[in-house]
Amino acid sequence: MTILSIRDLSVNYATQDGTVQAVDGVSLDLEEGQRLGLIGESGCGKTTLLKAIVQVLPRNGRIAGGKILFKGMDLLQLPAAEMRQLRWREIATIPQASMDSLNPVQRVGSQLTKLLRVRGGYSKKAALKRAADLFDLVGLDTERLTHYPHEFSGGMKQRAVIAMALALEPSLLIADEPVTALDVIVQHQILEVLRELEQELNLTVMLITHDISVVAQVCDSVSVMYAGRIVEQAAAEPFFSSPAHPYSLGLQQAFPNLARPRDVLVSIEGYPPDLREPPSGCRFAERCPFVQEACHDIDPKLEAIGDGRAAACLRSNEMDVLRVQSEDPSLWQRVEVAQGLSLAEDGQPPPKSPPIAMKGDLDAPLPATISAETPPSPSQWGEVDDAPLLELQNVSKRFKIGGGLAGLLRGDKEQTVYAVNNISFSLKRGESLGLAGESGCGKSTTGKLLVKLIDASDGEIIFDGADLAGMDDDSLLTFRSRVQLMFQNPFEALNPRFTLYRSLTEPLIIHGWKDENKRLDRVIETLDRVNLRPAEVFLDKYPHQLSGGQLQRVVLARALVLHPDFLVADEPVSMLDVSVRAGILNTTRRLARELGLATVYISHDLSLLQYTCDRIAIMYLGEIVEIGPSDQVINNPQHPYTKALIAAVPVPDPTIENPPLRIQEGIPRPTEQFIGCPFAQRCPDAMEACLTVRPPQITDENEHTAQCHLYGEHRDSPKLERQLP
Amino acid sequence: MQQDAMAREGQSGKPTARFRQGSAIRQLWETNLEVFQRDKMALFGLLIFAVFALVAILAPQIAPNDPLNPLKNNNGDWIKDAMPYWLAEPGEDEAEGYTNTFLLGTTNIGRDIYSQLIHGSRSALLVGFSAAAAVAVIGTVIGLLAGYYGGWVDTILMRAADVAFGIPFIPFIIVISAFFDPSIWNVVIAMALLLWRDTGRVIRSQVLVIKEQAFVSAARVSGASDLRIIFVYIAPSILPLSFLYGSFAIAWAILTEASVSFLGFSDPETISWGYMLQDAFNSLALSREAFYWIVPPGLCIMLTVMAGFFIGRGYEEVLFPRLRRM
Amino acid sequence: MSRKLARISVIAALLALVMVAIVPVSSQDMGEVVPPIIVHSVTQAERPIEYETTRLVVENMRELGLEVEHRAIPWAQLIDEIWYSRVEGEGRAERPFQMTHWRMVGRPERSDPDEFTYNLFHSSVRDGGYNFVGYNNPQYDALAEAQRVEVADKEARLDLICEAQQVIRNDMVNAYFIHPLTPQVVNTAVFNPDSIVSQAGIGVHNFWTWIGIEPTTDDKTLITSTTSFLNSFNPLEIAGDAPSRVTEMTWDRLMRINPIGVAEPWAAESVVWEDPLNVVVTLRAGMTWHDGEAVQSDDAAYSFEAALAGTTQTDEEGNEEFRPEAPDYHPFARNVANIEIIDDLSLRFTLKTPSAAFETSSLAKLNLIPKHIWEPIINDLLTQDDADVDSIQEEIPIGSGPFKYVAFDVNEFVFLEAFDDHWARPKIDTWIMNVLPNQEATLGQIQSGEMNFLWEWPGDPGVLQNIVAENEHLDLFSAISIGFNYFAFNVRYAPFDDVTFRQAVAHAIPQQFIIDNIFNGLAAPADSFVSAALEYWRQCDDLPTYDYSIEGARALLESAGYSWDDDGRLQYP
Amino acid sequence: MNRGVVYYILGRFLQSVMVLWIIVTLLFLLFRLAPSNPLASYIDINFTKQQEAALLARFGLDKPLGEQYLIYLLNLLKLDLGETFSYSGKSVMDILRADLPNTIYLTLSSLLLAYAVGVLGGIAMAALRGSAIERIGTTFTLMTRAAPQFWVGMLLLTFFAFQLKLLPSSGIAPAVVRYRWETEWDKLLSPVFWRHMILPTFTLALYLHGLPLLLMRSNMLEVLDQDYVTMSRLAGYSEWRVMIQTAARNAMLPVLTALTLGIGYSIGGNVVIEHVFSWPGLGRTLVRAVQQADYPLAQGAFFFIALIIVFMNFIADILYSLLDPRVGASAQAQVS
Repeated sequence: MTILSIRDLSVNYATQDGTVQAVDGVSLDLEEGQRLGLIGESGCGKTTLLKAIVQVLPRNGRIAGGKILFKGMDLLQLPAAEMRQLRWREIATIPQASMDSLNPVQRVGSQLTKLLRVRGGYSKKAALKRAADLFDLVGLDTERLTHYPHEFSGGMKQRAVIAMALALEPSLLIADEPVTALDVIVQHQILEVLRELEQELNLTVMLITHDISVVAQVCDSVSVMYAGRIVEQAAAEPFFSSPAHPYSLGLQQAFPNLARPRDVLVSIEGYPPDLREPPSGCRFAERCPFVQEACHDIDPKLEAIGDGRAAACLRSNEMDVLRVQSEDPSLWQRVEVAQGLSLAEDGQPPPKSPPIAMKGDLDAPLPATISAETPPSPSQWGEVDDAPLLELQNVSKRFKIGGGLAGLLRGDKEQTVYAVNNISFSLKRGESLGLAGESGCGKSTTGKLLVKLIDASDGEIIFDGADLAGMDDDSLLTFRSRVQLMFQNPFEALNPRFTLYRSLTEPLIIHGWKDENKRLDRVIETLDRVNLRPAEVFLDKYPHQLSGGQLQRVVLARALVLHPDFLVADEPVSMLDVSVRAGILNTTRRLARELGLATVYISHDLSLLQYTCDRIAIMYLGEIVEIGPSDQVINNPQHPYTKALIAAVPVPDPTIENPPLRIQEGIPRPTEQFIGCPFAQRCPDAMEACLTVRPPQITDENEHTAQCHLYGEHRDSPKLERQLP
Repeated sequence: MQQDAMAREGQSGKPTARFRQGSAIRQLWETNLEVFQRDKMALFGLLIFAVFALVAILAPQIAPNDPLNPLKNNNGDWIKDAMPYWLAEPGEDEAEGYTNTFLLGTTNIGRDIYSQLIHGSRSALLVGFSAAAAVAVIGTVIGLLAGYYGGWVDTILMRAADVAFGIPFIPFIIVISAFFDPSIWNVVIAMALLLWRDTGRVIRSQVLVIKEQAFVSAARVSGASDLRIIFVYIAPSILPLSFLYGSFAIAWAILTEASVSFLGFSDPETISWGYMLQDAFNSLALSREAFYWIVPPGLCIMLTVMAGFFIGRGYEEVLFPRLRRM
Repeated sequence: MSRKLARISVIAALLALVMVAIVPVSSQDMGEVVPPIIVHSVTQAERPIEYETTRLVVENMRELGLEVEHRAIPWAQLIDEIWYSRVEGEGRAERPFQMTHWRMVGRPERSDPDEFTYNLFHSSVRDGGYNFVGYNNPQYDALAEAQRVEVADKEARLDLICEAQQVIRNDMVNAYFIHPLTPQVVNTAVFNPDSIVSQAGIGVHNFWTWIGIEPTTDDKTLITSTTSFLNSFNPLEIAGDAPSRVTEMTWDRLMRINPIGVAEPWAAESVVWEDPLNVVVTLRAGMTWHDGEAVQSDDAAYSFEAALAGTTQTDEEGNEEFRPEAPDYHPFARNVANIEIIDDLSLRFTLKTPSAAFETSSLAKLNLIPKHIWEPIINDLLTQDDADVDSIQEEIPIGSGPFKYVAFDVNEFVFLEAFDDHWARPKIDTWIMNVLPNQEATLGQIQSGEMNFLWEWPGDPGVLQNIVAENEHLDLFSAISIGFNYFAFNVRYAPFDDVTFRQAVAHAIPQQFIIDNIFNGLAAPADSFVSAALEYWRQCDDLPTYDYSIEGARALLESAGYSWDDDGRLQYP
Repeated sequence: MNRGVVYYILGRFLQSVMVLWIIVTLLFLLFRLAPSNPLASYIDINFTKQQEAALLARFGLDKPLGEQYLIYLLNLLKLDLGETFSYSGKSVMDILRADLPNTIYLTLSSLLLAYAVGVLGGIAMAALRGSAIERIGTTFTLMTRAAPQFWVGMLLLTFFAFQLKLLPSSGIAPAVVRYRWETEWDKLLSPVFWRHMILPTFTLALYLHGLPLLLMRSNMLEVLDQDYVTMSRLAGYSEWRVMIQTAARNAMLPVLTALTLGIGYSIGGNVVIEHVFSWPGLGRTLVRAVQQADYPLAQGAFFFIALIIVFMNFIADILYSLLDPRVGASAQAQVS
């Protein structure tokens, strides 16, 4: 029977500058036992929908119309008190970013028991018992009941929240981005838990996420939301095999897929329409590669298109054809168009980006060398030699935390953190290397070391023959002009008080470009390179006026404006919506190729690295446990940790079952030096030797190195007994 | 071809004239504007200050009488304890041999309270603003240094702040004032010596945050010097904070000056509202029920102090928008 | 602030001078401009009256073409800049003081003119003593010494005193302006007004009132207050005004100054002069100390011996120096050469030199102290070289006076009870003095009845008059005081070393105006250090007067050769 | 209580001691710089240079500075603050021992009142945000914060004491009552004392409640849109529970730290309030000691006031560390 059925629900937010129709006439049904995945990029209204259902909308939000029927009763008519009773008894919700959903000053256990006693009417004893059971259920140690949230790792918190959500045996569970911002392995395990619980408790689940691969893992049906509307509804299988809406198409094409890697990912450029005055026509038309004149006028309704599927697209009947076309990435490629382009001095609105012009841009010839009047930059782009541009030899970085007088007074005891532990690798011009690993594995620290934001404690980093350690001011300045860093969070990476022009000229000013005009030329040239055109439109903007994708391009531009020959990209797209990620990656990749730029990508997402990098290095507790050519590392992983990582990556395809993940949770804090293998504690195939002997580095013919005993002389040392999840 | 065209267009004329640098100062200015546009109360506060400032500047012109010299009647005697003309019984003044034109009456030795009130605004604003400036500047510099350089610089400065927090404020000023010749500047000095602590701490923590932000590392990666980073990247973002604490400091300064003068540690030659209250208190205005003497100075102090608060809160609302909830 | 201003103006003045010097077209013969003068007074917060007076006078002095700064500082600091800054170089302040508002309070022992006559102006007390103005006049010294020894003939002494007053008045050493009429408010609803005694030059808050005042209700408690601390209750220390009120009640004296200002036997039954150097004192029979011990002649003797006790030390320069253990009382006993105990109740004092003031300023001054308590203390003190009686405070002091201590808290209050075994037991049972610096509070309490005898009033007298007018249960008593407020000139240095100049300044003091406007009439004009209250000692032919007149002052200056420059600044002859 | 917290408290204690030491040192220097003569209050007709020298010796003012400093520290450890200049035979401690309790009673009672009202009021304001009540309430609070305390005190005094004659105008009790008090307990048990305490306490609290109230309000507003609050809403707790149990508890923490400031200002305020109500406390003694140039006394009073502040700060810190489990966990720094 239908548990939840929403009938053209509309929700508005009143803001200083107009009413935002966050949710606009959404209808959907949820059958008992169904597991619905609600997909959509940020700002598409999925979270609002959730808040509307449980009626915890912020003050400025109000439900403009529609019904929400839960087990037959209309929640909107329900008095507040009864509604409250319903929450978590009937409808349990796992809020977004449940990292911070636990009261920091209360023991997790008592939060759980309080919930049980206040809302569930349990007795003290019963509550305690139940709490313990729940912790078991979600795979948490019962002694953790007495711990405070800050003593939990991200994954544990998430489990705890799930436990609380299930405490009152609800019939409907709505999870909002349950695994975002978690490490792959944890992510995988949480999804496991969810899956099991679904089976055990026969839950009805509505899972809200931007990550179709998560949906592929957990859900049996899918709804795609775009700009406050539902644009496609389908069962999982057909949806993934044959999406029926251009947006869905785009999403799938945009997703890197370890199982079936593609050479070019598509990016749905542009950004959702302004929901304060939504376009009269199809809301996706702006970004749709198959857009027709009609799309701009006619607003397509969500219509059934056979076998229980529905889509809101004028051309849904020609879908099969379009699906084939959509395989060509260049179709999706287009120039970034500035928001409110009317600011441009010509006052003409931008051309609605005719496809032809765009195709041209993709492989538009770029100036091979820099025009004569620009001062000779230390490197000449394009030239490629085999001498390693960058070389690391046994580099280590240790931090002391706490200690010292201040520390003593603050009450911290001193500790040493071995962030990076004796790593070595080298990088040629034009080569790209990926650093992967769970958070805390030291990859970002390595990044900082490479650009000399911090200095190594041991070992030497040689850049183009010069040691980073002993650099005088001049050579340091030169170094600064040749090595650049691209940041994770584009919203922080630019000075909010500077116009883009200022941000982009800063490096030039610092490096002594006196001539204003030359600087301007360089800036414009660079903006062109990163597909921000026409550049002039962007120069006057402040960061907050741009979309995340555009910002990240600006960040890239700033990195390139000095024509560096080495670029470190730290999680370049993790903060961006899937739809635009590929755009950034493609541009970076293209430029790297064209400019012979050596690149280091830092990311927790293997599929992404596989897509962008020639080689991949896997880091664990500050050490490189495996390094080699991408395809080798991905398809023929040697180190157990690598295997685990790969196994954990969700595949955006319900048909492909992930291999079982045989690994313990929880990274030990990198505050101790290991005699043996740092991974031994968690390793599924750990042997006695692993605890006592440092593992050897085994390299095969195609320079694929793994640091593991399984392949060294200790390969026969007895296995440790240890049960695995 | 296309972008070449644009490049050429870029060179023609004065390109930079067309592209705003978004300089720190201008940003600052805009923030300040924003404060007063967004928050009517802050604007009100500014207005109050403006009015008092005007009064202070024009004091000699506005004030009908000399604030210090007692007024004399026809017999040359002092016009003591005259009620405000709107309170006094008519005819009384003729009997006493003067015409009562005193808006707020006279003191027990015949000084014109209204004129004193007007002149009082001078020292109030003088103390208020100079102290505020001192506090804000010192606090900001210390906060910047401690926050940006960290390490022992930080340790030392912050311990100093702890000490400053341990020193009782008003008593300290009393001692200072007693040791040096009584003067409103003692208050300013003492405040400069102690009150930087609040500003310093907050600014430090703010610097710590900003310093970690990517755009700062970006600047460093592209080779910006420490000074450049401090002044071009960090300072502009925290200056509004200094204003915030500055405007609170104005309030504190005025209040403190009042308290200190009230305790009789101020220079009797410079009229201040606190001094007036002290005078009233010691001349037993309370028993005289001379509210026309007691109330006005208090109100003026309250008003100016509130003005400081309003402006401060205005900055808070802009700087910490989460408070912007009404 | 004001100081800064002064400095700036000085510099300005100097610059101006230079200009004038350079420009040949300068005025007539030019003496040097009288340099800026600083006039001291306490702050307004401490004593509004004194501050306002000084302010007024400074205003007037400016009329004379003088550059004058009014420097108002707390009493403690004033002591420094006046008392300890008399002479160039030795001062604690940058330079010696020039002119200051000062005041002498009335104390019973001052009912004899001797103390003021001698201590204020005798050259021997110029460096350390009360003659801080530095008056040095051999002729006057002679007078002062003479009146001291003129015991027998009161008439003759009167002549001497009068002459002394004449000299001082002529030399205008101190510009006297008023004797305050110390105002006191009594709650006549609880006390019989007729039982209140007014003592010449002291007022109604005196010993005689304390023992004589009749409560009209069952609550026989007198509650008064003081604005100053009750620093200590020590029979061998003069701690201050308020404490001395208390000590005089709790420790008896051989003689006491009676309401008309003459010493009469008190604890002594009789005081008989055998000759100018020998006097026999006989104690009343049956007196006891508060602890029950009998009061005997050896106690009386010891009271003087204690005051005389001391050690002789030699300082680094090697000169001998006698250090009394009771520095405050030593001077009053100094003149005693020998004490002879005749029997349990009688003893004989032998003096070094004849002294007219011996009865008033010794017999009526020194407290009788119980030997059995103080002998050990003094002996102990004699062994220590850096402590004197000032460091002693008994838990519950023991005296033989009509009141005895019950409890006290130096910061807060003193609580006395009538001593039932005293031959002149007071009519009230309890005598309480609260420390109440806050005048508003004082007024509040006297009106509400929390306090029923207000004796100390530093504030605006006008207020008291209003209060009394409003509450019919309150009556205002006031008596002209022995004490006086005046302006003291440092006669050591220019310009105050010139009599004419001093006289001119005296002319610039609007005596009557001050009395009318600042004291609300509660003051009498003063023209001498001997108060009109001491009628006998004022039977002299008129002293020179200095009426308030700026013109007069200017004329006087002009006649003495002073001149004014183009900017109207006074110049030396 | 985890080890972190123990470390934390230990550290805090060390810090407090250090701060105190520095303050004490500054105090010493400050009073040695005093322009006017320490013996001013000893003025006497027949004083001679030798006697002055003797006095200087008696107060140890003749020794070299360093030696004086050491003696000073040692004595301080024995809580021996020397002799006063203006009360013969009284040691500074004698005087202050009487004042200290009074000041503490006044401070504590007013702080408690202020923070009780402030916190509750803050919650209310946050709950009522946007309403007219809130606007009026906050404005009123701002006014009480902006008005000079002594002025408010004066007005209250005239009204309640002089006009209505409801409450006593000054002091802690008439001597008739007080001379019977043997111990502190007698004082605390005497209703008269409490009646005298009402006005000053109220005045002080009126001024002090502003800080916690405004702070609590803004913290609540901040906390209210934290995820864990949303969570407890989602969990279907009643609004009251959400407000009080979840939000308020978290919002309280910063208010606690503000207590630090609160105390600072309160003690500072005491000076003035004690002056207005002639409350026999440290503040009043300090003012009068300074006026009388009784430096040992002033120094002592100042020292005790500072001592109270530092101590209270220490307490506040500990309270904080006990209420917020995260404190002391800072040792577990995050690395990425």
